[in-house]
Amino acid sequence: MMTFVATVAQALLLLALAPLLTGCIRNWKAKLQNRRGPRVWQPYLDLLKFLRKDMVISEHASWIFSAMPYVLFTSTLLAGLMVPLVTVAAPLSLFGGALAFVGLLALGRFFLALGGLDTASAFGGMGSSREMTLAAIAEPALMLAVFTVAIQAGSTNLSRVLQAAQGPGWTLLNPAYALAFAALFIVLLAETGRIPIDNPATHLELTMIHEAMLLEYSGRYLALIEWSASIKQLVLMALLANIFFPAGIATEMTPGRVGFSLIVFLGKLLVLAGAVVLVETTNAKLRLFRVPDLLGVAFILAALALLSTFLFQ
Amino acid sequence: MNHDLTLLLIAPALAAIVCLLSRSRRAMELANVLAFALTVGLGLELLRQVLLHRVVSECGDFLRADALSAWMVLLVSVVSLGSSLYAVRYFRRDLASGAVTPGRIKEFYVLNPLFGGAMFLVVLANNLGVMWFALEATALSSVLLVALYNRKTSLEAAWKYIILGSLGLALALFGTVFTYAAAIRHSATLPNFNWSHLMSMASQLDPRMIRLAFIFVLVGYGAKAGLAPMHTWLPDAHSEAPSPTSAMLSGVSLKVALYALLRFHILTTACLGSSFSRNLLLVFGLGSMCLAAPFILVQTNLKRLLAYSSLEHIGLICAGIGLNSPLTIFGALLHMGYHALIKPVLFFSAGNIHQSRHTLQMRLIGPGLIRVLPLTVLSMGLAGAAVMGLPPFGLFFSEITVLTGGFATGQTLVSALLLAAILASFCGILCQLTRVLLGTPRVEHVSEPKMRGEFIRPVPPHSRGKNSSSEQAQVRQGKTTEYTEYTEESLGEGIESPGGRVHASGAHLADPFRVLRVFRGFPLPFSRISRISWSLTRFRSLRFLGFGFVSNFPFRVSDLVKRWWSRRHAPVLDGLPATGLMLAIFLVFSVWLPAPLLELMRQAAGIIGGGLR
Amino acid sequence: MNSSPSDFPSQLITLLAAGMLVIQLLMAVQRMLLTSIRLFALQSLLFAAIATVIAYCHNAPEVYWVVGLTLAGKVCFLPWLLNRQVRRIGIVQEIAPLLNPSASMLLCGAFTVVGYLVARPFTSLERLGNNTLAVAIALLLTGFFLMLNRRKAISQVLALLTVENGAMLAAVALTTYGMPLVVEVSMFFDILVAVMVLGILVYRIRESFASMDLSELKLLKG
Amino acid sequence: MPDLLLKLSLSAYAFGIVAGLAAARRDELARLAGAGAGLAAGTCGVAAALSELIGAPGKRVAFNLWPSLLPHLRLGVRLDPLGAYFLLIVSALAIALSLYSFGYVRGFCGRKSVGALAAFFNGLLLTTTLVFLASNAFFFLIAWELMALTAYCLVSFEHETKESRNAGVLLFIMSHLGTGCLIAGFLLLFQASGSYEFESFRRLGVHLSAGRRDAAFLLFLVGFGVKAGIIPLHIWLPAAHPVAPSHASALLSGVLIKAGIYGLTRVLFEFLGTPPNWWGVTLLSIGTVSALLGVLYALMEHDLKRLLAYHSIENIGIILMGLGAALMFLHTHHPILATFALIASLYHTLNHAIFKALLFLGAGAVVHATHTRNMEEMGGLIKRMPKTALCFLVGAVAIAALPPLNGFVSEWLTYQSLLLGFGTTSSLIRLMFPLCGAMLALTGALAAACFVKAFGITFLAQPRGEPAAQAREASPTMLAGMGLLAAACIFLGLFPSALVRLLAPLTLELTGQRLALTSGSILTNTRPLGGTVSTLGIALMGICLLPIPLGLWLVFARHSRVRIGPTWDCGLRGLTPAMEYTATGFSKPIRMIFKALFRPKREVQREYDYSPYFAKTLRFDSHIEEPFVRRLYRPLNRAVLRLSRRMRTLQAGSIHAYLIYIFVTFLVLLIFAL
Repeated sequence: MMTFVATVAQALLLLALAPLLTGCIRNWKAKLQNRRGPRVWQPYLDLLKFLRKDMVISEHASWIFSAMPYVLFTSTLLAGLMVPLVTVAAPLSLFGGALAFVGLLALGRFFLALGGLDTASAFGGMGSSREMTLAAIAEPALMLAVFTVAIQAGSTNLSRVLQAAQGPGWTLLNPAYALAFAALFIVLLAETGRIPIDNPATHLELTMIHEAMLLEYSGRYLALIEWSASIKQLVLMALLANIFFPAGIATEMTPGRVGFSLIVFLGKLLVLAGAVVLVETTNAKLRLFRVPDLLGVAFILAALALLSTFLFQ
Repeated sequence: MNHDLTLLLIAPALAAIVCLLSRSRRAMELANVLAFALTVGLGLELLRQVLLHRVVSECGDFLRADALSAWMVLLVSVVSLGSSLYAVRYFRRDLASGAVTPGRIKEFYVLNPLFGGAMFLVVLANNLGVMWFALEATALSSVLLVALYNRKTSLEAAWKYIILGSLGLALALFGTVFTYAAAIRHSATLPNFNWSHLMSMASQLDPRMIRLAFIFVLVGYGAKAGLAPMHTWLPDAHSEAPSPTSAMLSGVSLKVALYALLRFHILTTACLGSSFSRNLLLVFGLGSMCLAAPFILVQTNLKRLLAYSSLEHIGLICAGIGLNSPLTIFGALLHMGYHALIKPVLFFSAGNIHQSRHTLQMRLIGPGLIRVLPLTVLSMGLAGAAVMGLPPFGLFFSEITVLTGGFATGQTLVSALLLAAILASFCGILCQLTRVLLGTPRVEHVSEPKMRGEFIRPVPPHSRGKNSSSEQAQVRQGKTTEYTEYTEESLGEGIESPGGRVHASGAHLADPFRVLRVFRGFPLPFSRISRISWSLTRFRSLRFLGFGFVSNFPFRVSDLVKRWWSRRHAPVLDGLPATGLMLAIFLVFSVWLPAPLLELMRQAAGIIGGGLR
Repeated sequence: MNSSPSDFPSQLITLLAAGMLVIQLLMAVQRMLLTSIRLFALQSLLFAAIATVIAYCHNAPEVYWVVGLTLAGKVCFLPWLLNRQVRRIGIVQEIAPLLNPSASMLLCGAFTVVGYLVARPFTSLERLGNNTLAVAIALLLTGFFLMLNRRKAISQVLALLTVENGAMLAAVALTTYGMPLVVEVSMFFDILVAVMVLGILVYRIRESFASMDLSELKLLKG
Repeated sequence: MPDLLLKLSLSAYAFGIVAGLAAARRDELARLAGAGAGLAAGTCGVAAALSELIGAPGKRVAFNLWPSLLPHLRLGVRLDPLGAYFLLIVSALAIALSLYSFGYVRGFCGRKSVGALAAFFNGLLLTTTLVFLASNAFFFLIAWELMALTAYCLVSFEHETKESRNAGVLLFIMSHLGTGCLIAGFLLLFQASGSYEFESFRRLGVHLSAGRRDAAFLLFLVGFGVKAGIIPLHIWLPAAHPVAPSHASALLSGVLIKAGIYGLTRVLFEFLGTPPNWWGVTLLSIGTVSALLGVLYALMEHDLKRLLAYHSIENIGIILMGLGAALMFLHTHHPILATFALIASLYHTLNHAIFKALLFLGAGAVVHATHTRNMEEMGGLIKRMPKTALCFLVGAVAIAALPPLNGFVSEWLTYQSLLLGFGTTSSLIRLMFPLCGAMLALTGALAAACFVKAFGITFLAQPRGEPAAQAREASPTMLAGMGLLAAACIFLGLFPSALVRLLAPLTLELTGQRLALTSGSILTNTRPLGGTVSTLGIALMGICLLPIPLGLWLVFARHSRVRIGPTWDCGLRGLTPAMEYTATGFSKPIRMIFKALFRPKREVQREYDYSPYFAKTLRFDSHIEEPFVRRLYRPLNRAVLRLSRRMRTLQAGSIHAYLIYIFVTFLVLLIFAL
């Protein structure tokens, strides 16, 4: 029962919080660029608008096209349920740890890319191609960073990792963690389609990655896709925030602890969002074939993190 | 009193005399086949007796058979029977196509049993001098067989064969003399030159003399057995001889020479201890195997390819004996048997291919032979797989046995080399055969020439003309040089496809009796059928003249008969029965080795291995 | 019944054997085919003489068989046969060796030395004459060389026959009485048939190739 | 009981061979006989395997197939857990493939001999089964060679094309060289044990000297590695697998290469004893390299079946990673971890067999319908072959290791075993584990990319060619075969506990451990709470979450309408298939990123009238040659041929030369040997 409640609660939290985070980032970014920018809750309104709109579906599309938003949405949400947000115990942590998390995100991406290819448009194919490529080269860095953490904790189960982090052995200044964090941060940028890897705001065809795949989507499908993109961003940020800065997270399920933890969690998210915004405003988008270099850096960082666990143990 | 061994020698000799005197080709064929069938029976009887008494001797120990001899007798008789069976149809076709004259065929039928008989004498003679004589006799009787076609190339091959072979035999004669000298040292009187006697006094022989003798014999008989680097005549002779003779040469003649070498090896080992002669055998065996592989890989002539494969196998047998453990010797003997059975199949198939394609150049035969001669390709493929050493064919078992023996006695490195050489030639044969047998033919050639339908049916003259003109047109176009070359050759011989069938049947049209002659040798019912159908086809030729109604009824019947026959026997190609027979024997023995044979081989291995188990 | 090397028959045998070797060397430098055939006949005659000496001195009547066969076969019949063949085919008489005479002479000398070296350990085993075995091996080696050095088919046959002579000499030298009779007879028979078969081949080759030059027999390669 | 079932199964295959050959002239009959025999045999085989794996450990099934031919040869068959597991794989595939073949071989009717195909196919199944069942090395080698022979027959079945002839020869030669190594390896063992029986080889490693043991390991690694298709011994695999008829390709990729895995497992875990560390390291490295390079080369392919063949290399790599890790654990005396890694690799073995077979069958159906293997000429097939597409999609998701299907489960196990390995040793070697894990992640992600490409280009968008536009759905039996395999993918994904339980007797035999890795539907690694996953949970939860988006639809979008419109074409006059993204285009970024590895050769030809910007025609040709072929095999091949040709001049035709050979030999012998 408790699990059920926790699951529903976390799902609601994810659904509710994700657009807000997106809104914040957009708003702050505009502010940093001396624009007024959209309101923070603009994404909610966008979603509502999309949900209500009519849809235009390409004549070449097959059922893959229609199934994709649902698969993407569900798998992202599922992944989100495996990550501890405000309590150490994530609702579905027994159903899968970091590996299942990565796998579920990959499942969503797989269908996203298929959806991009389905409409016979050159842009969709281009987007799919690039998305899969970048995801592929981001993957080793992601995994290596996850492994570093998992090896320290002795488990790939994220709740278990956090529990281990509550113990006395954990230090903020562990060089392994710092390096792994840096690596994961770069991966976060790549996975969420942020500058310098992808520009979420562009609609210039030849530079698009994520957006190119969505070009043929409209109406409620688009809403689901956008929403799941937000959720993914939230979940990844939560992962970063909670694993590397586990302070303040609730270890018991008392309302007080949970409430406190929620506030700390929001704070951590906002700080991370700020970091993302800073990176976005201070950098220009990389050429596509420069991106592997950046992700390579991430991989090296993760490998160094691993090496340092070996050196400093 | 038994006259088994004597009969073994008399039967082929008698056959040769009959052939010499007879004028009927059918009688000659029959004499050959019967003689060798008789020897097979005698061989089996010999097997029984040897298993009973271990040693059978006759004519006052002049002829002596132990397990090793009995094993060789069996091989020689079976292979000779196979090739004399094959020869029947082979030469009929050759005759029909004009490749040989009746005189030459007679030559074959006279010399072939002599060849076989001489081999029997080699393996049965107790006296080493007589053994030498018999080997010389095998060389002399087979050299004219090699030259049978009287082409430039076959004459050349025969010359090389006889010169190198005789030279080898001259060396072997020295060796034989030395052996005798080694024996004479301790006896005041003329000693007995029988092998069995020498063996009994092996420890008293002069070791240095025996050593010298073995070197002479090794080079001498080694040349006859085709051990590298004395093997150079082998690919020439094997590729130029008519296929039945190639089969005999490759299947047994090499092994018979090796047998002679083995007798000396046994003697030397008994006299000197094991390492001297076995090491030499090992070196030469390995050398032959290693030398064969590259030649196989880049060979262009089908029969030469087979010859080099024989070189490889004889090397393996030799090396197996050189490894000198009970298991390797047993394996080598087994290998001898399997190789003797399978090589004829390959040469028979090659003969079929040669007769229908009129070339042995593999790039002209292939690719896509499977479309043209499916059954021949089947037998060739199966035999090829066997000769490559694939299971479930026997050669795999014998090879593994040899290797196992080698490893078991700790001769790891040498055995590994052996294995590598086997692998190398496998690659070569596989590449070559695939290239030839599979694929799509470049030009559609004759289909598998069936005996009846094709030869009997007359072709209207106008279609004849058309065919040949189209053929000429093809020649003129001549897309690739290879193709042009091929057709020109075929034109030159005047019996070649695509018009080949037409040419042949045209000739028959002109000379119906010739056709009858072609079929004369068949078992009675069939020849009658062919005769009947010939007479009916003459009616059909009337139909071309506008008298269709006359022949309408009888023709239905003849067609029915023909159709029935062709359904039952259509795949029966010339020479295929013998090929199939040999293949069947091989396959049966591959999956089932009767206990007496095993026992025989074990005994023979015991003889070679001396004191070994 | 070892004869001491110094007694007369032995010396005679040694002399005759040396004669055989000399004839062999002469054949090596001989340019004319018919002369070569005659030289061969002479060599065989010398061999027959050796056999006669043995038969006479050692009281071995069965060796007369060898003498008879040699005389009939090698001294008379085979030279006649070859002679006839040469005339019938009309071969050019010139042998045209591959190496020039002085070089081949030198090489033959070397081979003779090799023969002596090889035979040295076995001198004690010889029953007749001095170094007859060495002569036999030298005959073999030079015969071998003769085969190598000749372009003409018939001259190769001749060389082969001299090698056989060497073998006979070895047999006689090492065993006193030669090989058992059955072996001797079959050897003789073999050689006879061999030469006949070779003759047939030579004839056919001559017909097909329009020459007797063996260096033209190079169709089969690889 | 398993005794009888096994005999039934073997005789059914044999019947299939005989019937196929007997009915060579009657296509329909041969089709029926071949498929029926395979089906029956597969069913019996599955039953036999299951009864061995589940049933109480009683007497082992062991009998002689044929009375002994030679004294030292016994054609013995024995069913032990390891053999039973692989028997399960081959039999399970036999069922699906036979079903499929019934519909599939219709395409050969009248064109090729269906009877021969049926015979070869059943022959391959039979020989593969015998490989897994052989109880001594001699029989094993026989079955092994026969397997190669039948595989050759199948690969060269359409021997009219040069491609398939060459592929057959390459397959056979490589395989035979491997067999040579195996023969040598087994003979080394034979030297120590004096018998060919596998029973006598057990734990033989302790009796061997270190050098011999290492030599044996290397020989077996090469011998089995060739069959398994490890890099760099893999070159035959992408050549041979695509050209065979598709159900045969499925068998080749699904089972045949697993024979290599079977052999390695048998030899390494049963015979050679506690391994030195470098064995495991070698295996792990080879596995990683094979996995990575396999998938990279797969990405560059636009021949659908070749692509799948390269993926086989990748998956073999993944399997080998598990095996290598297990060996390293054995070295450090962690039998439980070794068992875990072994389970991971064996699980993946079965999984790969199933989804690769499924994918090959799907590809076969596509090729059957479109008459081309080139993906660039396909497209839009999902509308014409919806069921095939669905099955292919299941296979694609499974092979891309996406949850909740079976590929994910076994890769999860592999990851876990690699992670667990980190703690087993304190030397620098342990860094290998996570690094290999990262490479595995890269492999997995690239595989996902590759299957997006494979599925997307083949099935989605508009047809790129006329045949694709005219394609028709596969026949019911073909669909049934694929459906079975797709169901198996889902089952093995959702219920890993079933298989893990099956593996228990096997691991008990090989490592002496029996692991219960599951509690309920949750799969855990060896440590309590060290890592857990429940694919069933994920799937159920996913279904539970599905109401959310659907509910959103119901709440907000009930009244919205759906219009069908053209795809946006930048305002041009209409979209043509030529504007679609191609397979080559799709993989271009990866080709660029890994340029150093691929060294692509490109050739662009353009024709233009007056300005280079307005090209009239453009021809772009890009191809990739594997470095192993270019650097290793081709030079080697050339060198061998050159040497052979040079050797050939020895046989110069001159009789004088021949005389000299003899003379020199003779003199040398006289002088040296006397």
